[in-house]
Amino acid sequence: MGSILRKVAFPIFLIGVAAIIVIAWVPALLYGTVDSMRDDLGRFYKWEPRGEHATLTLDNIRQYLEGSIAGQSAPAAHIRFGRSTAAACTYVLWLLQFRITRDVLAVVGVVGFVSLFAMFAIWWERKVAARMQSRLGPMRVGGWHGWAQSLADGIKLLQKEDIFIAGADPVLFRMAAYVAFIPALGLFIALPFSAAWIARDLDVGLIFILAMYGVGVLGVLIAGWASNNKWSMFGAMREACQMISYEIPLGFALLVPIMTVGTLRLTTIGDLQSGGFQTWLAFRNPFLLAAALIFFIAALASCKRAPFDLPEAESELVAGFHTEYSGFRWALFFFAEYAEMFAAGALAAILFFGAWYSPLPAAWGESWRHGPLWQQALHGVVFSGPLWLIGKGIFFVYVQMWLRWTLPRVRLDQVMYACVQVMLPLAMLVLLANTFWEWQVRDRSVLGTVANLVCTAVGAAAVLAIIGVGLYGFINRRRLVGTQVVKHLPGA
Amino acid sequence: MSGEAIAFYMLAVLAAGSALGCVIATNIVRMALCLLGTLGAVALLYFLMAANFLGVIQLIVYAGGTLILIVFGIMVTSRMYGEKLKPRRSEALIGALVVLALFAGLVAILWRGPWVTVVPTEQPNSVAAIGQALLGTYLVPFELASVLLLAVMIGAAYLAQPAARNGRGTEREE
Amino acid sequence: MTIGLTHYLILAALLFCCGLFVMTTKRNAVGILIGVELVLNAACLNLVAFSRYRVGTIDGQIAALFIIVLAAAEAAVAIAIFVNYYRMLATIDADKGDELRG
Amino acid sequence: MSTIELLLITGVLLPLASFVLLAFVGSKLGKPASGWVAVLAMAASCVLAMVALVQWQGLDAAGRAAARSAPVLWATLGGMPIKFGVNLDSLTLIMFFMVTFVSTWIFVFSVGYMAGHSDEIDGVSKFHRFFTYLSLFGFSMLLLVIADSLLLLFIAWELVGVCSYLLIGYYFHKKSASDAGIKAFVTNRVGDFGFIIGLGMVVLFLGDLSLAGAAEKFHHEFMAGGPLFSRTFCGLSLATWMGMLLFCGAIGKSAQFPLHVWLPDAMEGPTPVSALIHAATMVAAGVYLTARIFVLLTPEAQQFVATIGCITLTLAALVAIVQTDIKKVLAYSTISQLGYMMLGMGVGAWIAALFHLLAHAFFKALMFLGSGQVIEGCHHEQDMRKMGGLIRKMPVTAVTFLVGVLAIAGVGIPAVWMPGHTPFGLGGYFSKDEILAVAWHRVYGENHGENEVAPGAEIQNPKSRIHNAEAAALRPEPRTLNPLLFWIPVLMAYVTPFYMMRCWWLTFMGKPRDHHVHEHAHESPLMYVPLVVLALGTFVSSYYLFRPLVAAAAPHPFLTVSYDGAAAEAAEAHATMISHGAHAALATRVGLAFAVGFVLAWLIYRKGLAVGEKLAVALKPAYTVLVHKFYFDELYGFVLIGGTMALNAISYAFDKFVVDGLVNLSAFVTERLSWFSGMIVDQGVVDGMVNGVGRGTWTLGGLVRSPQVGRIRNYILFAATGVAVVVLWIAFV
Repeated sequence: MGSILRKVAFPIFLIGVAAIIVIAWVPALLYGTVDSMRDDLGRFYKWEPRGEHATLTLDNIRQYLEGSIAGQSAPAAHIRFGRSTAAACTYVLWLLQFRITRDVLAVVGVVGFVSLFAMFAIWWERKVAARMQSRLGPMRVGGWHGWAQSLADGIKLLQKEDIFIAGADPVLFRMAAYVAFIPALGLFIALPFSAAWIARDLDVGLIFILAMYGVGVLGVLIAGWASNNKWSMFGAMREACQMISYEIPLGFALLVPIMTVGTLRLTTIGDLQSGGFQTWLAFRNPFLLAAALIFFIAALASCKRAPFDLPEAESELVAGFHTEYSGFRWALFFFAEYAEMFAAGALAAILFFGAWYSPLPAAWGESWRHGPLWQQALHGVVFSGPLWLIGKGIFFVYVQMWLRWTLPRVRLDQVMYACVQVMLPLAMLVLLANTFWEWQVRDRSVLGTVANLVCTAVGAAAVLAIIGVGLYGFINRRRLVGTQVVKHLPGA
Repeated sequence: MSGEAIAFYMLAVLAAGSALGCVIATNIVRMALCLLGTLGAVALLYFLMAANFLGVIQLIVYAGGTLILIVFGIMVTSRMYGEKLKPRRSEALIGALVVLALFAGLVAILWRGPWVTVVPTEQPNSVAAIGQALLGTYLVPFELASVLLLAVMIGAAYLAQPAARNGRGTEREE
Repeated sequence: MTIGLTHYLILAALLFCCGLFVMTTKRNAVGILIGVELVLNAACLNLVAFSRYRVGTIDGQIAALFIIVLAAAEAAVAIAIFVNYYRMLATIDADKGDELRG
Repeated sequence: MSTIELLLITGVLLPLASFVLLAFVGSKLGKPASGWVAVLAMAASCVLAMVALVQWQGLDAAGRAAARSAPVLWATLGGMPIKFGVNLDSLTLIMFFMVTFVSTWIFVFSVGYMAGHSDEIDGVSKFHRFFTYLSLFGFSMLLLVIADSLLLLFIAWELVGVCSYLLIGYYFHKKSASDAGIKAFVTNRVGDFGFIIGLGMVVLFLGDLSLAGAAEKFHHEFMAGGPLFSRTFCGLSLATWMGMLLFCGAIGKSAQFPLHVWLPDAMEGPTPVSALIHAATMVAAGVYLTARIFVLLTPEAQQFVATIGCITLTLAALVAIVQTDIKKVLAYSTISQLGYMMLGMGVGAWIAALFHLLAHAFFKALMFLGSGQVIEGCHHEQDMRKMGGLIRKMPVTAVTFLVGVLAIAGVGIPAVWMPGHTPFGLGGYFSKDEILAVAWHRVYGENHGENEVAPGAEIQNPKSRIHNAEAAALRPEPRTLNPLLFWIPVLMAYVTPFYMMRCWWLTFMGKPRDHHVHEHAHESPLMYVPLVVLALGTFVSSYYLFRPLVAAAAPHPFLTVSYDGAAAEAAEAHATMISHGAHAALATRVGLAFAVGFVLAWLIYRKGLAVGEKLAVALKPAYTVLVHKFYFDELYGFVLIGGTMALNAISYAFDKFVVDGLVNLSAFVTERLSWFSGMIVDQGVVDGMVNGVGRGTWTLGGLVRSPQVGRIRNYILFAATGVAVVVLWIAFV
């Protein structure tokens, strides 16, 4: 049994990932179908859609699909439906035209993504930690590299006793976990996974996300207070200090790309970077690169990740604000943390590192975008799409983990010093300098081009260096992993 | 009932409920939590009124800044099992009477008045419009606000520092 | 009936009255501050509602923006004062500060 | 943005960068390094200024016009656009160069000067702080120079005021120093108050804060006879008032009568600060401002300026005679020279006044640094009575100081004795005498006809021709000036050499009067290098370098099209003509002033202090008045502080007698009335009622009083009750 499982574990993992992607993709395709159906119906049948409120009837849809099958009208979103699928799809399409349906789907998607991602990230964090310490980490549950470890842990946590402290404030203790978790989910309302993959394309999306980060602190604060535990309280106070302070350099660092592009709408910011690697905002001028760095450090502090993990410093405060929590509520805090980590990484990618675009110019793949289904899928993989954003986000999450297991924790006064005396002046200076740069140095000017090229080269070198180091590590993994565990490596 | 109405009533119930929670709660941190509910609901109401920027600012400044400051203040000054600070019953009664009378009066006025209203129009780019207004028509208040914030920063830092350094002397108490 | 100005105004009036009541009955100084925030929120809501349904410009939003900024400033100073108050009187009970002398 | 503008802006931003750097990491850079950072920034600015100046000299009129770019819109205030830009003309460039050059060398001097000071407070050196402030000052002053709008100018104006305050009070642990800082600041506020009102009038009547725009609007207003000219207040037109109010700022900053009291006290600051800010640059900013708003001054306002200048120069020169503190002498001489500049502005000697400003900057900075060297060398002894004979210990200082004295005294060889009327002399000779020459021209000069009256009259520009008539109507003509405004400055031109020579002689010549001071006296190279450079500068800063540049910037009255080119050439030709002609006439009157003054000083002080003291006894009343600086401090103390007290007393008396009296009277009447009614109405019934009411009131009062004990919540409740009543009233009644 065990040997069989070990053999099929990797395929199961892969199939699972692929299935998730497909499951997410199908509704998106159907969305597109409904939207283009509206347009087409308007065009072919002199049917005037009255803005957003125009509803398609079932008959409309049926008629349209049949027309599409008969080749009378242009195929919607290049999907050709068979006769049997068309009948089934009619109802789905009818439902999908309503905003509320889409919202429900978006919420389901976001919750699903966050929980899946948190599970993945916890597993991965353990693997990263282990490898940094020349261990293997979870290897058994699920077979291939213990991929189901988090799933098992989750099930365990769900059935664990929800311990409630006698001296705690009953309402606040219970509420705190939700107050921490809901904003972390709320982040994803405005976070675009690609130009179309977004629950609400707010014109103030960026600050909305920032605001959600801010509100999330309250949960931690209340958790610390309600636990009626000195260490929890200290953790909460530290969190409040740190969070409020680091929001300022964070905001300043965000102002730099905002001033450069002149919008707060994240989809617009992303679309401005569609022209390939050298158009990514971080490589536009040196100050944006510096701003990206400041943003990342400040975001690290905002997510209370090491080396800024003072609120939960396990060696000083036991576990800080979540000392007294157990079971599902405890898991909620972790879900929130990993969601915020991903959002920070994704935000860094959107603002500075090409959003959902690949390093290739998106214009090259323009014909694929409107081609048949397989070309669209290929376009999503090669040029732009949510997979790119998630990939970049995961990369930045990985960097956060890497830092956590590399750097020692800093003291609180050092944290505050770094914020007020170093990051803040630096961020202000960068903002000022970028303002002058954007004001005086034109994009097409010699200086602008040179700066762009230099920054691009630096970025490319960094990427290549990371890839190179990774490859080196992979090739030499038997030598690097340590003598005790080498025989447990897969394939040994 | 339109979607807007449903949203409004839900948010209104949330806002009013949280506000009433503030009134009823005796625990000060619970009051703060209720305030969070009101603030959030009002922010969403701003979204409903197409004042996106304001809603976000409400969230970031009020919920993310002011409220945390308040909770912070509570943590410094209150104990969970300290004395319960309750008003005298007569005080509460008088207060309730006055406030109810006020509410009744306000509702009566509001209900009666036929408000001359305009059809709401969506600003194409409200963030830009607000920016223009802040740095144009409202430049002077804007600058005054920044000066005020500076003064507040200095004042708060001065007020909150340890008492020994308040005076001009260099001796340290505590 | 469509949602109009009156709805918002009545909601704001309710928030205002709640805030006022909180201000009058809570003995914890921070509680009074919370009441003030409620009242200010009600005022902001009114301003935005008027600016949307009555005037049709963004001026009300700007005023609300200023209120939010000032409220933040006011809270910062108030908390600083409360901390000092607590340091002096070892309580946060607003009624204890009735001596009217330093 | 043209290259020259870019150079200037970079030059302005360099000290700012230095300021920011020092403000953040100054304490880490430590003692000499932070000073050198400031020096480096300023020196770089100076180099940029030189490059800009050279480029500018190479341009013709058209090129100069092209180098000026349109100002940038900064904000729109109530419909009025606020634009900032660089006011690019010769005056800006030469001022910029002067400020950066003098500053650079004073910064160098400061590194040496401050290094010898124990400047630790609570164990932290504040050496870097000095250079932080100096850098900020450099930035503000340069911003002031390049400002093209009154608003930007005002901002820079206030910034230099702040720097001055910070630097005067640099030794803030010394009570006198911090008091002096506050005094300077508050006195300047008085002047700036007028300035702000003037700015308000500019906004109100002209609606444009840019210098050029305001001048143009002013002209239109004059042509149209708008409210600015048609309305009067106290017999003077509003335009005159506007000019006078704007000039108030200059009165404060340039330490003119009656706001001159702060400058002598400002000598509490470190000596380099006195040299840079309170002699060479900042105080001269008042003159610069007057030069910039010159086109907004009506003849009456100019008369006002000239009068103020004349009073100032007289008072200061007389007080300087009796001062014994070396820095105070220099301070009063500064005030006196600033008075000359203002006089020059007032009588229309625009070029001469600015020329004097530039020349003065060099030699006064030189003398202040020399005094700093002396003070430093003598271990912080500032009393000249304890010095003497220092020339043997400090030869370089003594000689360079003498150069400054000669320059301020106006040593030169009058042109009449030179072949071809080619004058030769030190800076002060040309500049001060030119001011006097123009004044002479205004008092006794020949009227050459309408077209030759004002500077820049023979202008080729057709547009200006049109305006000549109005210009003449508004410009003062010859033989219109009060002769006193010529003769008093001439008299004081005799006094100047006297007190300067007195100062030099007492310090450097004669026998050492205090051996303790004398023995330890020494010079340090870091400090005398700047002295030598500035002394050379004083030689060079003469007629041939500065004057043409200043003259090139001369404004034609109400002609804003071009500050350069034809207008300037004509203006210069005219001014030169006046000055040549007048010099001949003045040579006999003023030319030998320096000789008379020097000889007199030498006669009195060659044997030390004895003769001087005898004279002081002989002229006791005059001496007392002078030593007490004309009792200005006492007067202000009496008028302002006493006045406030008197106002208090009056208010108190009014309150006590009139208000209380009325209250008492009404009470008395009421009492009588009630007594009367009480006698008539049945006592029992009334008693019962009254007692009932009284008791009720008592109870009610108790009820009302009980919450009135400082409980904030109850106050809120009362307010809420009031609001509720009003709302209910509106709702249901």
